Amino acid sequence: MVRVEFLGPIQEEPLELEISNLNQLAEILKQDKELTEWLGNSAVAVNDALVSSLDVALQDGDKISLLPPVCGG
Amino acid sequence: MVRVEFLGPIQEEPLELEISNLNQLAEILKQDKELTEWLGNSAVAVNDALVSSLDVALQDGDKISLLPPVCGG
Amino acid sequence: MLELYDGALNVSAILKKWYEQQSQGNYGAFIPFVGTVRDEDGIDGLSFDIYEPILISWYKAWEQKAAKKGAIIKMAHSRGDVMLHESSYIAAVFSPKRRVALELIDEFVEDFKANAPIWKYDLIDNKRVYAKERSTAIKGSGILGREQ
Amino acid sequence: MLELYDGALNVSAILKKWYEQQSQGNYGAFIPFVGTVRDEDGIDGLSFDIYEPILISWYKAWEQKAAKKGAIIKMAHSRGDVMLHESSYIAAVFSPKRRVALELIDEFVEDFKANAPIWKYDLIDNKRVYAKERSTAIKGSGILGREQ
Repeated sequence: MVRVEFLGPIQEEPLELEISNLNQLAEILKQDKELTEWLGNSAVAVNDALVSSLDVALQDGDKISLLPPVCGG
Repeated sequence: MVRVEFLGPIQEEPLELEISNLNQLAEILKQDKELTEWLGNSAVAVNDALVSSLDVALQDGDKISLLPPVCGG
Repeated sequence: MLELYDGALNVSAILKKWYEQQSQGNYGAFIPFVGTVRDEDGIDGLSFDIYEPILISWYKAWEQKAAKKGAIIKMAHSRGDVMLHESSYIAAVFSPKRRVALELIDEFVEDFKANAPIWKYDLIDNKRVYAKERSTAIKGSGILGREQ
Repeated sequence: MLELYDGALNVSAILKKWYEQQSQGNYGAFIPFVGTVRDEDGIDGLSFDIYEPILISWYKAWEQKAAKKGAIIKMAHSRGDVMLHESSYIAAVFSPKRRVALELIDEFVEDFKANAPIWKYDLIDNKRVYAKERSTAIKGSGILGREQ
């Protein structure tokens, strides 16, 4: 089981999913119309480390975060 | 009569000279061996405005300042 | 040091503290950048969400980058609401020499704006409205949206 | 505003005053640069001479340059002796937007170093030694030394 969290302005509750890689996550999230606008502009972190490709194996207990466009300061 | 002042580290007393242009000033100051090192690296102001050439006519009462290399801060 | 505060920053107190902390550190140049909420577009203020785990790792990477140049950094940021003319952000660099400090503060602030995991909302009529147009996608964003 | 002080600057008090003076000015970015005397080359401190008439005109030209970009500047500098780890110089920019502030503070500090009529001396064994090697000839210098 991995946990998926949506940060900042993304109005979605966390998900608990039985997946083993980020390609599976992409397939699942693309089913959610509310998320369409966010998938193309959000960064992805696995266990709080940003990743730059979907070729990442997931372990039971991993935390995935979606980070939409930022504006600090 | 114009007054010539030497600023910062130049250890010279002010001069009162009967001159009508900066070329005359250059001729006079070149006679002073103590000033040789400063003439080549000092800026010149007439009445507190920096000038960029010697083609400046002087009036009675003008103040000329020599500004050696600076280092504020 | 990274400091997060609820609400507006006490800018003068923070600058005083940082300056005094480094007073014997032999840093010839100290440059803070202070960000203040502007009265524009009819907003009442701004509000911020911060994701701390990634902000902390972003900040630690910057500490190491600064250390390689003999410099140190400091940062303070607000969580939650900050009203007009209050300040929400201070970044600072201390370095032995001025050129390093002038260049680092610019890079540090720009990278902060582009990549620090902080989200900004306009406060309008007691609502929080995501500042979408002023926001920037973090480097490497969009991998979940690509066609497979 | 240009402020000259005898001896070291009270940095925290000056920054607090400037920040509060501009608190309702709707400036989104405030960047001070603080210069502090470093312990190096066995000096006990630094000492400064200032020629005020030309410093003031140099500063006024900078005020106008900043105003064209919607920004304002401030500066404080010490006269006379400033000891190790004390500060002798603060320059600051307030501007609506950060890019203008980041670029102006860099230009302002560099032009100050190159052209402001201030002379620096090392304090060594109770003597004032002109900091010749670190000094820069003002733009347009040398006209009196040229061959006619």
